[in-house]
Amino acid sequence: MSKLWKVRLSGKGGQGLITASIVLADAAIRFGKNAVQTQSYGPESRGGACRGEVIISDQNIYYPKISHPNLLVCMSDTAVKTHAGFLAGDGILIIDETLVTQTRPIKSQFYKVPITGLCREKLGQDIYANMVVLGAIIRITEVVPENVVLETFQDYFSLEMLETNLQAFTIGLKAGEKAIKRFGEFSA
Amino acid sequence: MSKLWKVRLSGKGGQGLITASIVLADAAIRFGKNAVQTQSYGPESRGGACRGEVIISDQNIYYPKISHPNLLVCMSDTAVKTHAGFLAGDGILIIDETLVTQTRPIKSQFYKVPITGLCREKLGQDIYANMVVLGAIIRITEVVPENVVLETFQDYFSLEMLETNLQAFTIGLKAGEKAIKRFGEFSA
Amino acid sequence: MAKGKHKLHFDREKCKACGICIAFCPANVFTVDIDYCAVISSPDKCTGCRRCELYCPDYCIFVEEDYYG
Amino acid sequence: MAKGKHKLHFDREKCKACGICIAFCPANVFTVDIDYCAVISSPDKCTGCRRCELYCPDYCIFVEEDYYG
Amino acid sequence: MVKPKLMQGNECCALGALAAGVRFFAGYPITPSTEIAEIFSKELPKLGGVFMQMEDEIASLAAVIGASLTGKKAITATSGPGFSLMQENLGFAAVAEVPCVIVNVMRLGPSTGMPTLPAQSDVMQARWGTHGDHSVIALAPSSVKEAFCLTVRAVNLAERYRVPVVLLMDEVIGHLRERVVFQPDEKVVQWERKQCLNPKSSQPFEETADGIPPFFSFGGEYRHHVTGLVHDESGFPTSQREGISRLIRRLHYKITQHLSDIVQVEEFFVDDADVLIIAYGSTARSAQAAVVRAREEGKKAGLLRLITLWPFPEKEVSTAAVNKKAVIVPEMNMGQLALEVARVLPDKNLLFPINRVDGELVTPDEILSVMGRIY
Amino acid sequence: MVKPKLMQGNECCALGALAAGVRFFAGYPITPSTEIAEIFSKELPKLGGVFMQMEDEIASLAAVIGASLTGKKAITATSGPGFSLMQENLGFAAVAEVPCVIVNVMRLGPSTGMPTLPAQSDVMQARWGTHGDHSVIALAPSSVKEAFCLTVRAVNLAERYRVPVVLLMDEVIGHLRERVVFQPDEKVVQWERKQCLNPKSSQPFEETADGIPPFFSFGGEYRHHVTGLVHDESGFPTSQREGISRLIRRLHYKITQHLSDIVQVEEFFVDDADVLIIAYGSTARSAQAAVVRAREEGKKAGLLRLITLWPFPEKEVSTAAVNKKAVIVPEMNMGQLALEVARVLPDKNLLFPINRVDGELVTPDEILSVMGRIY
Amino acid sequence: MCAVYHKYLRLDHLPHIWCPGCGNGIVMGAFIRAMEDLKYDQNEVVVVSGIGCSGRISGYLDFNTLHTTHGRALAFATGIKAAEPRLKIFVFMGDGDATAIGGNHLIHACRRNIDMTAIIINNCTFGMTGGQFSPMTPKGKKASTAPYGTVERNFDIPALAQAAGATLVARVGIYQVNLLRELIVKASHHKGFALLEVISQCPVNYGRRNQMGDPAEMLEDQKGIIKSAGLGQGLENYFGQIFQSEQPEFIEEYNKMIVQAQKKGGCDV
Amino acid sequence: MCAVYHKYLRLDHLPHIWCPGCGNGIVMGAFIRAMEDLKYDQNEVVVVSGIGCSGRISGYLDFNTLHTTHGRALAFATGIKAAEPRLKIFVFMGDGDATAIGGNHLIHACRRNIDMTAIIINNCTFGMTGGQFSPMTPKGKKASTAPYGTVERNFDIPALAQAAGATLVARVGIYQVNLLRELIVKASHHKGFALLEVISQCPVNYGRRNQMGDPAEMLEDQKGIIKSAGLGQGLENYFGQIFQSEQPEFIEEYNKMIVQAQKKGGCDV
Ligand SMILES: Cc1ncc(C[n+]2csc(CCOP(=O)(O)OP(=O)(O)O)c2C)c(N)n1
Ligand SMILES: Cc1ncc(C[n+]2csc(CCOP(=O)(O)OP(=O)(O)O)c2C)c(N)n1
Ligand code: SF4
Ligand code: SF4
Ligand code: SF4
Ligand code: SF4
Ligand code: SF4
Ligand code: SF4
Ligand SMILES: [Mg+2]
Ligand SMILES: [Mg+2]
Repeated sequence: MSKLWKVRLSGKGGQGLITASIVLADAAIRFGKNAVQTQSYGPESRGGACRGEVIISDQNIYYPKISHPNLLVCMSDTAVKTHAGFLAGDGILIIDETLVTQTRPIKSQFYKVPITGLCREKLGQDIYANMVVLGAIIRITEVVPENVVLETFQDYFSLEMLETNLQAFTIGLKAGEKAIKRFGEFSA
Repeated sequence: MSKLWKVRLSGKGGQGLITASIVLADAAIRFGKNAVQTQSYGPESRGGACRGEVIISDQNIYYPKISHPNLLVCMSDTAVKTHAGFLAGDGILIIDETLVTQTRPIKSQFYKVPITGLCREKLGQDIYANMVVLGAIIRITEVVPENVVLETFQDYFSLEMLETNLQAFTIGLKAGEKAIKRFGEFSA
Repeated sequence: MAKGKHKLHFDREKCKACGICIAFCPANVFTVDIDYCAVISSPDKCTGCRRCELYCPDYCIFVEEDYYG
Repeated sequence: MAKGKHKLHFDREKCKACGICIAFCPANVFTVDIDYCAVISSPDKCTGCRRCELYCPDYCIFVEEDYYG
Repeated sequence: MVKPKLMQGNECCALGALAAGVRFFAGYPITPSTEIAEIFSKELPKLGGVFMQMEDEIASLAAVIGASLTGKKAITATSGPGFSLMQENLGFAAVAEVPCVIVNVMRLGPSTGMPTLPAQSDVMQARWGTHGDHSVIALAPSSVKEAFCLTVRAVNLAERYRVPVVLLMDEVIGHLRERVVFQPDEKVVQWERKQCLNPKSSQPFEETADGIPPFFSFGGEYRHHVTGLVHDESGFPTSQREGISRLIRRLHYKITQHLSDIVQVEEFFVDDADVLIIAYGSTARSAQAAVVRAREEGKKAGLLRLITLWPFPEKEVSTAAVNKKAVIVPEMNMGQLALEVARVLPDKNLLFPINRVDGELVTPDEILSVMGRIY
Repeated sequence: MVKPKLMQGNECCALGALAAGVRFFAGYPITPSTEIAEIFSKELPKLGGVFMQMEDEIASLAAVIGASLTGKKAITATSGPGFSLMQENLGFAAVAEVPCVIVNVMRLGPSTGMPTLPAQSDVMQARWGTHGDHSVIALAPSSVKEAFCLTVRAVNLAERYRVPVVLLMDEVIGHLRERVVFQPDEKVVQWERKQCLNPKSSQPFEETADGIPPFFSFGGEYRHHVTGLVHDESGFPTSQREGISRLIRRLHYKITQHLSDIVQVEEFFVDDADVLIIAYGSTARSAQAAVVRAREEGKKAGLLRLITLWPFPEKEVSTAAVNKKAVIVPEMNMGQLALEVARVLPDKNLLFPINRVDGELVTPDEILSVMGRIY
Repeated sequence: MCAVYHKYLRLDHLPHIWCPGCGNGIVMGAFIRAMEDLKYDQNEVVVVSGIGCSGRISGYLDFNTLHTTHGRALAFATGIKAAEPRLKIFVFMGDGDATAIGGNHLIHACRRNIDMTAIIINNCTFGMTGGQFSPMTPKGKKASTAPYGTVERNFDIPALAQAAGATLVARVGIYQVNLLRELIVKASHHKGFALLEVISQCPVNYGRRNQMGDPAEMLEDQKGIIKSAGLGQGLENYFGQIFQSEQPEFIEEYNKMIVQAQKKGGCDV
Repeated sequence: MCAVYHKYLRLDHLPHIWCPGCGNGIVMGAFIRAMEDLKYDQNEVVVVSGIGCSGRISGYLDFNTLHTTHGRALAFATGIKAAEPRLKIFVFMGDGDATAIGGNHLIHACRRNIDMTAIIINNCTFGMTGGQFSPMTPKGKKASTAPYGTVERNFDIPALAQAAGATLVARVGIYQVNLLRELIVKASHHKGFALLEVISQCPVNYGRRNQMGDPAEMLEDQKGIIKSAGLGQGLENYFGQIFQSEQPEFIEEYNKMIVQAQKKGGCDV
């Protein structure tokens, strides 16, 4: 029986984290896992606190919410403030180095990825940051094989959008790679 | 302890029977009795089945409805058909001879009064028939003294209307008188 | 073909005594009975204008045209 | 009395990077920073028309008139 | 003694409201409540008050809430269909804690039903008609005089607890005319809203000891914000979990904390009774008649008359039911308050509901006949 | 096996309706139900069906009823505030016996409340929200797949019993995405309305053996009259006492007579359980998780999951409760269905409600901790 | 009663509940005669009505008939028409029904220009509930809730409907029975939402309270009523005049959209 | 932020929840500047709003503020004004709020001509719920519930309001910020019901779906939007133009009635 993943992607409305969580859940299901995805957001249609969550398991998933994620991605300072404390003891924390000012390790498994920065730099726009996140997650956790994620992309993006999202995903994979290498620096 | 009266005035909407029942109840209260008045009518604003009911008592009146009246006035054929069967054994039945085709005695105490006919004949209009009814009732039952009823009139009719209503009431008193005299004819 | 007379059909049962036909008949065909219901008193005066039929809210009156009976 | 200059006050905290002031300023006073927020790049070009202030949906900009500072 | 008068339930309801200080009415005509509006239309202008006939019942309750926010005592009156339409705004009054009274003169049937016939079928609706968790008080008069007194009380409770209060009058009481006596020493006591005295130290939706926040009125000295969104003590929307829970719970506790002030019942030969009738509104009169007749026949019957229907007089009902051989609940519906009684009774087999849904008042005979079967 | 899919509760609800044969939707957008309307707006035109966005929720249910009268299967979807506005017309559907489904994706609070947060606080409203006595069926899905199946079932029940059926979905289920598998042999069974075959020998509101009158459709071969007034078997208004009573009672009996067809519950380790949890909707999932963990710890916990909420599964609840040491009822409200459970339980002291009203799902931990305290 | 009445009336439900001299009967008579002209299959006609005295009309007419909730007739009718476009729809409403509680559905039916004929029987009062004032009670008139005379202004119904988007609007009095019949025919032939305001009379709950004489007198007085009921915004005082325009009709537009949608490919259910 | 903002905004509740480039902020700015001109005592002003993005405006403004139920703002406001006529009332509604669910209260407020200023922020969509079409979404535009483009016609709000009885009506775009400010002042000085339709923008849920460019582009495009939003019944295309008439105002008429009633003698309570 493989690992039970409780993934929380947290940040602000408009960052596309809910979409990222949906793609992740879908990929997990294609990969033969069980998965549930939930989300929560405020009344603001942009910029308010927002999160997407995914549980991935081989078992039935009854309770669909996550109290203590074992993989937390934070894409804003507020997200770190709100959620970092709930990370499970052995949990992984990934922060967007570009947006989060708190970049000192606060958990044993602490990965810094300049998600939004890379996205801007390589793709000229922030809006693909969510797929960069996804790439980083996949590389760091290997919860779902890359090719299954790529397959999943077909269903979520129109032909025009597919290309750039794939690029973003690849950027994320590489960034994840790098983060793993840098991981030593921070390990407590 | 004086008699418990359960009075039902039945006929059609537009005949003013509800008003008559209200005036009767009010007069009874002025006379120091206890009284409740209820009514029932159909969706038709004119011409539908309609009734006004009054209970007059020296006691508390809890249940305010009447199942078996001991004084029933019927101002239409339908009223006779619907209500005559419910008259209490010792009850009094008064019918409007003008409007009711069934004029053969159907109860021991059976009074025929040409209410609407008299009203038309003497006052040129039907709309005062309700006060003719009231006059007849008062004379036949003596449930409330005449003068108390007359006093009550002041509160219910504007100065213009008072006169004719008083006339109608007096016509009713006389007609009641006459009906009592004719009563012998019908007694079973 | 010669035009027949107008025959007035009237249903006393349905009449609610509103007085409209009486007031509206240009030929004074109607009077009232003791219940204020309409009564066709002068059928011969009828011009066949059908106002009584069209305005009667209770469809008591029907003006039959070209009646040869 | 001589008219003073226009002084632009800008609150970066509040800016939501909508781009309106940038597009609407007739004098090209603004550019954007890395977050696409407005930046007052050429304050001296400002004509004091107040378009930026009036159209900014987040009240980030205030054009102080007659500023002698 | 003051001269007794023949008065109607609906009339007494309107006059009670005026006596309680109501100076604003907004409504939309509907049988069998219309007389209430008609009386207000005549009397309010004389008192300098406002009578408004709105475009519908939704607008009516909205206007009443608006008026109440300025500090005026305000009321509306309707019947089933209109009451259904008022549900959303009733929830607004509950969550924004705006005092107001809604008179529902109950008629028969869902939808248009039977407009002129009586029923008691909106009892559960008064409690549960709007979405979300909320608190509400509902009272049911059994006599014309009580229509006056309970309207006064409804207004007072609304003001004191900052809640919508529903006066559930059935058509029988609404249209009943009977002898009403006002004693010369009878005074109408008016309860006033707790006012905000110092906006520095108090907040418009604050968690006070008694659960009731002080009232800030529009046009008064302090400005504040009123919303139908879940809000914090200052009145502004919140999405803080504790804040949300605190508000929803307080809306309940501010009522349940004060049951002794709110709940009223009347006992009629209850103590030594073997058979207990629990009734309200006009059916309670049938029950009274039945008790009197049963006692005449030597049967120990008693009546617990519920004056407050919501919050449900749980304690009073269970206490009164102790050692009774049977509990009869006559209602002009398919059995609504009987469900609550069943919940509270230790043994459900003791419960005998009597239900009429034909537009006739349950008769004393029916009650006596059920009593005869069980006792 | 068919490929499993990630699907959302709201999505499955809309697709279930289409699979059940629904070809008419009228609604007004409201969080958190809007996805349902959005899917219909996309899919219905493809199927030649009708999607209408009406001016408000009152009009939405009115249009749905109108469409249903032509024989089409019709549905609407809303949340609390809209559901409150629909109450009058819901009563119309009940009394005129017009099949229709109302999906209420429940959110928190009265009035505007907390539009994006889940609750289960319209449970009582689904039963009692409209005035007058009426019948209604309400179902609550606990999973995304069940959102599909129960929508099909809601449509079927509406058609078979000629009643408004309320699908009470909470926001957690409505917005949840999870793995859904449709087996290749899985068929969607459609129940059809009993049709009038011979208007000479049958009447549109007649008292049949099963309580359900045959349906005459507008634009069909027979003309008839439909009214919200109390009517006789021919459909025309009546004020005959027996006729009135007969209609109102039949509206009840046509449901209560068929409980075995309508009521569904699911047992999860109930038989040997010492502690019984009774739950529905998303809280039932927390309960399942709690049962699994309790069993792991050797505690005999079980869950009775209510799928049908109304008519209340009285028999099933009382049977399941026999010999249990405690009954826990977790809800995202102040305790609504717990009141019904209390009514049915022989001993109210066994009842332990767990209530959350902060927009969070009750957690398995909370249930386990209550369990720990009592067992 | 002539044959046409026999054909279109449910004779076993007569006499109707309306008071002596009530305008509702006159409107229903004109409607029946318009049906004679239109010659529709009765099974293909739906008559929808609201709640009020006027709302009772649906019970007497031998078509598919629907007596809805107060004010909602047009919303129910919209559902019927959209679900089964071949049906011919006639919607009867009282002035209270259509312009007080039902005002929103009225303007939206106008805006959608959905193909049906709506008839507002404007007797200037809430007849059924006993004569409270309605949005159409002329200012200053007495009503059971306006003992001192009403203070509110009125709608000019055709002007309102036209501004809301109705593509055929007219006002006619019951006095003009033949014109009424013609307008019903014309409205039904019109493609789009057609609205007729029929000035009617409630001798019992409105006329009597305002000393307007007997039903015949009220009938004669109609022109005056129409004048005072107008808001004076240009459209007032037209009496039988009719405004008609051609605009996209809802069902037609919807069907075009269906064609569009179906091109895009099937649903996966 | 200049002093006037400090005075009239509840600074501790900012930043507002509106998206970047949302028109609501621009309208609120103009309103604040109009308040500067009007110089009312803040305690004597009530701002009422409906539900929607635009409805959130009441929370940010430092007056007596009321955030009502969806569509009912004018009905709540009517109660406030009638109960306390000295208060100055401003009512903000979205296009969905005012013309979809709230249409009936809108036309009745117009008819009563009750003294208040209503502002409809028309962004052509239901912004808050994610961009469904509203009665004001121009035909053919896409919306989350109109994936193939909308098929329904729109209201011409000023024309509708005028026909319903409003005595001051105008349409203005947020582009015309200064005119908007002036019109608010003028509307508030007007005795009677004043209605301003403000053409605004929802770049996120409407603009993006319809490829209308960034907020600045949308702002520039305003005149076009106004054109297509008109029903073409004469009043279209006026942009800042204002129609004003004098008619009896509700509160004044009611007060006259009170005088009348009080002459008739007291109530016996
Ligand atoms: C929701 C609701 N509110 C109120 C009523 C009561 N009611 C019945 S008919 C009516 C008004 C009737 O006036 P109108 O529509 O002009 O019809 P009329 O009787 O004059 O023909 C009212 C207010 C109702 N049935 N439903
Ligand atoms: C009774 C009810 N129905 C539906 C909703 C959901 N809802 C909230 S805002 C809104 C529409 C918003 O559109 P609009 O009024 O144009 O305001 P905007 O967000 O565009 O400013 C809707 C449908 C609600 N809150 N209440
Ligand atoms: S048809 Fe004309 S003339 Fe003849 S009776 Fe009728 S109204 Fe009179
Ligand atoms: S118009 Fe008709 S109802 Fe009226 S009096 Fe003449 S026949 Fe009778
Ligand atoms: S207009 Fe305002 S919010 Fe927009 S970019 Fe400029 S300063 Fe920022
Ligand atoms: S005031 Fe005018 S010129 Fe100056 S920065 Fe603003 S927009 Fe540009
Ligand atoms: S009350 Fe008026 S509208 Fe109603 S039936 Fe009588 S006359 Fe006609
Ligand atoms: S969704 Fe649209 S209307 Fe709402 S805040 Fe965002 S841009 Fe403004
Ligand atoms: Mg009318
Ligand atoms: Mg909008």
